[in-house]
Amino acid sequence: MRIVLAAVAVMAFIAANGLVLVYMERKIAGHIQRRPGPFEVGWHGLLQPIVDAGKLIGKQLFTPDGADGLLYWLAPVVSFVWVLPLFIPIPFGPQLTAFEMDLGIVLILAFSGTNLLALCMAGWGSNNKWSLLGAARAVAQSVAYEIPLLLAILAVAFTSGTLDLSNTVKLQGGWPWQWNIALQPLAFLIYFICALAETNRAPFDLPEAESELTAGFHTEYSGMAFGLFFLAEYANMIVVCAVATALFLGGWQGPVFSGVWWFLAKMYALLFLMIWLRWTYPRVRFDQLLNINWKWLLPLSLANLMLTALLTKVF
Amino acid sequence: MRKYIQQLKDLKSLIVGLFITGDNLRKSTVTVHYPRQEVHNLASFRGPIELLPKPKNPTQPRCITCMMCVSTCPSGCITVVKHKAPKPSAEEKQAMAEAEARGEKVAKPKAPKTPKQFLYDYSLCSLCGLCSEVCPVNSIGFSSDVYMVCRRRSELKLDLLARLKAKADREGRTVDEVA
Amino acid sequence: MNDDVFAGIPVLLEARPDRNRSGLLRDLYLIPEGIVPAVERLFAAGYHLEDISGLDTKDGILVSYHFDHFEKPGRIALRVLSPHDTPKVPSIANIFDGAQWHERELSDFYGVVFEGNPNPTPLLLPATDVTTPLRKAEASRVSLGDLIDPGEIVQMDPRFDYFAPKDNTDAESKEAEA
Amino acid sequence: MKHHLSPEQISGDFYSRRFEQGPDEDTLILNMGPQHPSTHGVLRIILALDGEYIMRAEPVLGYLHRMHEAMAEHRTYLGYLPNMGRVDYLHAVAWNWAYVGAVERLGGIEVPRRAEYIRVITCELNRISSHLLWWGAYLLDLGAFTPIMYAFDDREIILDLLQSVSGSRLTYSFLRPGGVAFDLPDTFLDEVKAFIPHMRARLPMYKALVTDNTILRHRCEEVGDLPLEMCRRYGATGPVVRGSGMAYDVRRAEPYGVYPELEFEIPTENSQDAMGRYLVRMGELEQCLNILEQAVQAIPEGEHLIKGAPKPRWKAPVGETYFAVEGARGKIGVHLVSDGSSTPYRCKLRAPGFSNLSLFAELAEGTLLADAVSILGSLDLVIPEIDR
Repeated sequence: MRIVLAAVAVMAFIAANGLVLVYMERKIAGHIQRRPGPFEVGWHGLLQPIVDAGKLIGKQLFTPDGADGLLYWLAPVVSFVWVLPLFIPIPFGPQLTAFEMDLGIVLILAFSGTNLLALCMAGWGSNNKWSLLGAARAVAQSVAYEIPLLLAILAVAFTSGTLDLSNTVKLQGGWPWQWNIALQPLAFLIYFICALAETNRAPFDLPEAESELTAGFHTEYSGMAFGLFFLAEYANMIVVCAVATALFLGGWQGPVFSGVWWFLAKMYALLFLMIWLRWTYPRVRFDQLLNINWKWLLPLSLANLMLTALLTKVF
Repeated sequence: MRKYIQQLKDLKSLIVGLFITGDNLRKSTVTVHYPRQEVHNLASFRGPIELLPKPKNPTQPRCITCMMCVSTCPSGCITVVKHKAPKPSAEEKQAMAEAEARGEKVAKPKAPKTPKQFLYDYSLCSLCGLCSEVCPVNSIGFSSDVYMVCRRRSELKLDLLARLKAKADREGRTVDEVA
Repeated sequence: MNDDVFAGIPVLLEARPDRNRSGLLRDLYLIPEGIVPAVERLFAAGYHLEDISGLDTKDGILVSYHFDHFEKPGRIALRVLSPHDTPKVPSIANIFDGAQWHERELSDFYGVVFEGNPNPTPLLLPATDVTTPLRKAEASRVSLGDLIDPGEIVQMDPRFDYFAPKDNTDAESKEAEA
Repeated sequence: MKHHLSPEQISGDFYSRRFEQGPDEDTLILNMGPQHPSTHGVLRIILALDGEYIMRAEPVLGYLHRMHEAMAEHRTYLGYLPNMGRVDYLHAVAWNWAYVGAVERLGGIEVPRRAEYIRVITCELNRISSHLLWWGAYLLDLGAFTPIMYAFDDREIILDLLQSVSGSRLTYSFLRPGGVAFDLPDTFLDEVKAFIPHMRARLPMYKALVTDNTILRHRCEEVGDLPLEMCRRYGATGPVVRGSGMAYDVRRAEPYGVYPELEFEIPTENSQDAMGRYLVRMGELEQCLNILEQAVQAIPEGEHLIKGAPKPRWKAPVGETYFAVEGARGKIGVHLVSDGSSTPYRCKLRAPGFSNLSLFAELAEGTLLADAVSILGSLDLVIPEIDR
């Protein structure tokens, strides 16, 4: 019963936040570029994302010539459906967790890798060379960045001694210096960079780099099939920011009073940062992307982990 | 090793970039919000050509149908139709014949110099302004109409005489008023 | 300094046109076989190719190569006259790689065949298009001597008599025009 | 997987026949364009890829070919002027100038000094606007979305200025043999004087946001290594050759107009890569402002169009001429031949982008797909100019 309720709640949460994020992204992009962004539909364009969604739903679904129908249509569904379990262990508030589990972090790490499969299927199934190149990039990028991401999280798990997200939050205090980010600033940095790469956000948006690969893996998708990829990307963004909030930023705990609002505020602050980064930087090149990972992030996260292990053993 | 330190130092530029975009995020927008605001410099825009009226009659163009503009236009977008000379009535013909018989010089009725039709195909025009430069009576000018829209190409074939009249009507100017 | 550049290359006509009017420093008319060695000399002398222009005249299709120098500016024009029915000119694309496209463009527009062009595909016109849009109708062609004022003629091959002084009436009428 | 495509369709069209499948089955033949976001219009490049490495590239042109050169032979000398703004819509004034200059050279027409200064001012303003658009579009190619909006913010001021002179915002055709069609409006010079410090104040922001950005530097440095010798083989000019260390600028090499009276430097970079070409253009923005500053001070009073300037039926004297100007992309040349009638006998247009693009095939070989995009952007291509 709780699972069903949770699934419905998570779906609603993703949809609602997707709409908010679309609006937020476009408004922030607009104002960074000294223009108002969406303005015409509703007050200050507030209804724009709903209209966008309506447009996407209304569009024709189109299968390209020579596409592998099964893979092609399964890909967006897989991409979206496998985001849902990621929300299960996230502690939005003291009581507001879909399903408390001891190994919540492991669940998230396990399922976050599957999004890659969807991109792969989309790239191969589209029978489009751009899509294929995008998928190839996505695989290399995701596999590479998963490792430092994992090591960064592991460092936090060492310090707090638990893989349960709720417990991790409870072990932190309300004030910023009591958060894990104060203990593990490097891990947070590595985690955040890896999170950008894992969610294919600029400056690491190579799988869908539109000036190089037209639109990467979703070149051929139209209508709601594209919409699902889109929604999954935003859902993934929410997940990585929520996990970062729980692991590093004290979760629902905040100064003076605690609660779900603190969680959402911190999560949206991180989302804002992600959007801000996207509208500031150029895109890195593919070999540079991998160099950043193998030459910087991986050694740093390993060193950080070793140091953490040593310190936890000593103290 | 120095290379790596340099790469770390270069990361500062990323922070600087964030501050610049953040600064712009804070500032007000610079775009002109079209239906609510308009740009201020429409007057200097040289849009589709228009006929300029005679100083005393806002519905009549200064045009003397010399056809200079028609022959000059590089894309052939102007068509001017002249008035035909009025046919003399039977009595006039008789009078003319009599006069000719008397050996007098007969002045045949002349066509009015004003154009009968002045057609302009805006879809072909490249707004070079040569027509307005060659016009001996300065009858062609540029309108500053930036908001012209149309649904099909045929709507861009404009009757400039009608537009001149419409403009005079719109501005409420009549012959009497000017006189 | 340039005097040695073309030494030994058969030149049909060499002229020094009025630079202020024509924009050219030197002007050489070559036989088709002479173009490759001449361009090789220019390449060695540090020139770059500006463009290759065509001109349809009564006497044939005139292919003009314009060269300029980055450090010692002064435009040199090399020209080859080619008959209308079988316009063939040796390609210089193996010396100046940039010439490949210019030659392909000229093949499109005039139907000139550049022998030895590594990729003689139509460049700007569709592959199926066989028209040569810049060739003029027989009647509207003008002879070379009536189009180009060679300026001071340095040397001239007697076979190449397009710019040879004509009868006086022609010159007089030109003066009257001026 | 089902294939409804016939073998002919799979093997591609006429232009890709040189890319037929060889013994190496891993080679991916990719059509980049004619509808691709970073080919700036309708350029098509056939690529043979090994992974993401480009083994061979071949540009296919002609998707925007309008045969401007044939149009010249059917229009009067003045009637051909509006075509010039359409050849390269980003630096229309320079193309106007190249053509008008050729006609003036042919006809021996004097130009009043005020008109020469008006030409310099508008041409340099137009050059700034062209470089700003290139800058924004190049960063779009590299994945940064915001700079183009800042560039357009400044470009808008220039367009307003040029509109107040010429009445149009993009395809200016207000130069005339013997001067310019319209005199400057009264407030124009003051507005230019106000614009110069504004633009100067913006340049450091551009530098901090983009030029110094380490991601951009990594995308441009050591990408598209273009030795000077190769520039020469392909006839590259403009910022491309200056980015390879050669201070070649038609304004100095073959002075025209009043440029000999104006002081400016020719920015060059010795790095010979995409960053070099980038920095040359950024340096040129500053130099354009320097020229503008001098020109608005030095502009004399007087007539803007010489008396007896060619009328539409004007007949050019017999002869041929070649006139070159420095456009934003390089040397613009007009080769004009007259048979004494009122229409040009032949008008050959030398587009700088044509030569600059021709070296792309060699330059892109062995680079990554992403580098090819960076190289393509650094050449600053305007396809209508290349196809004409």
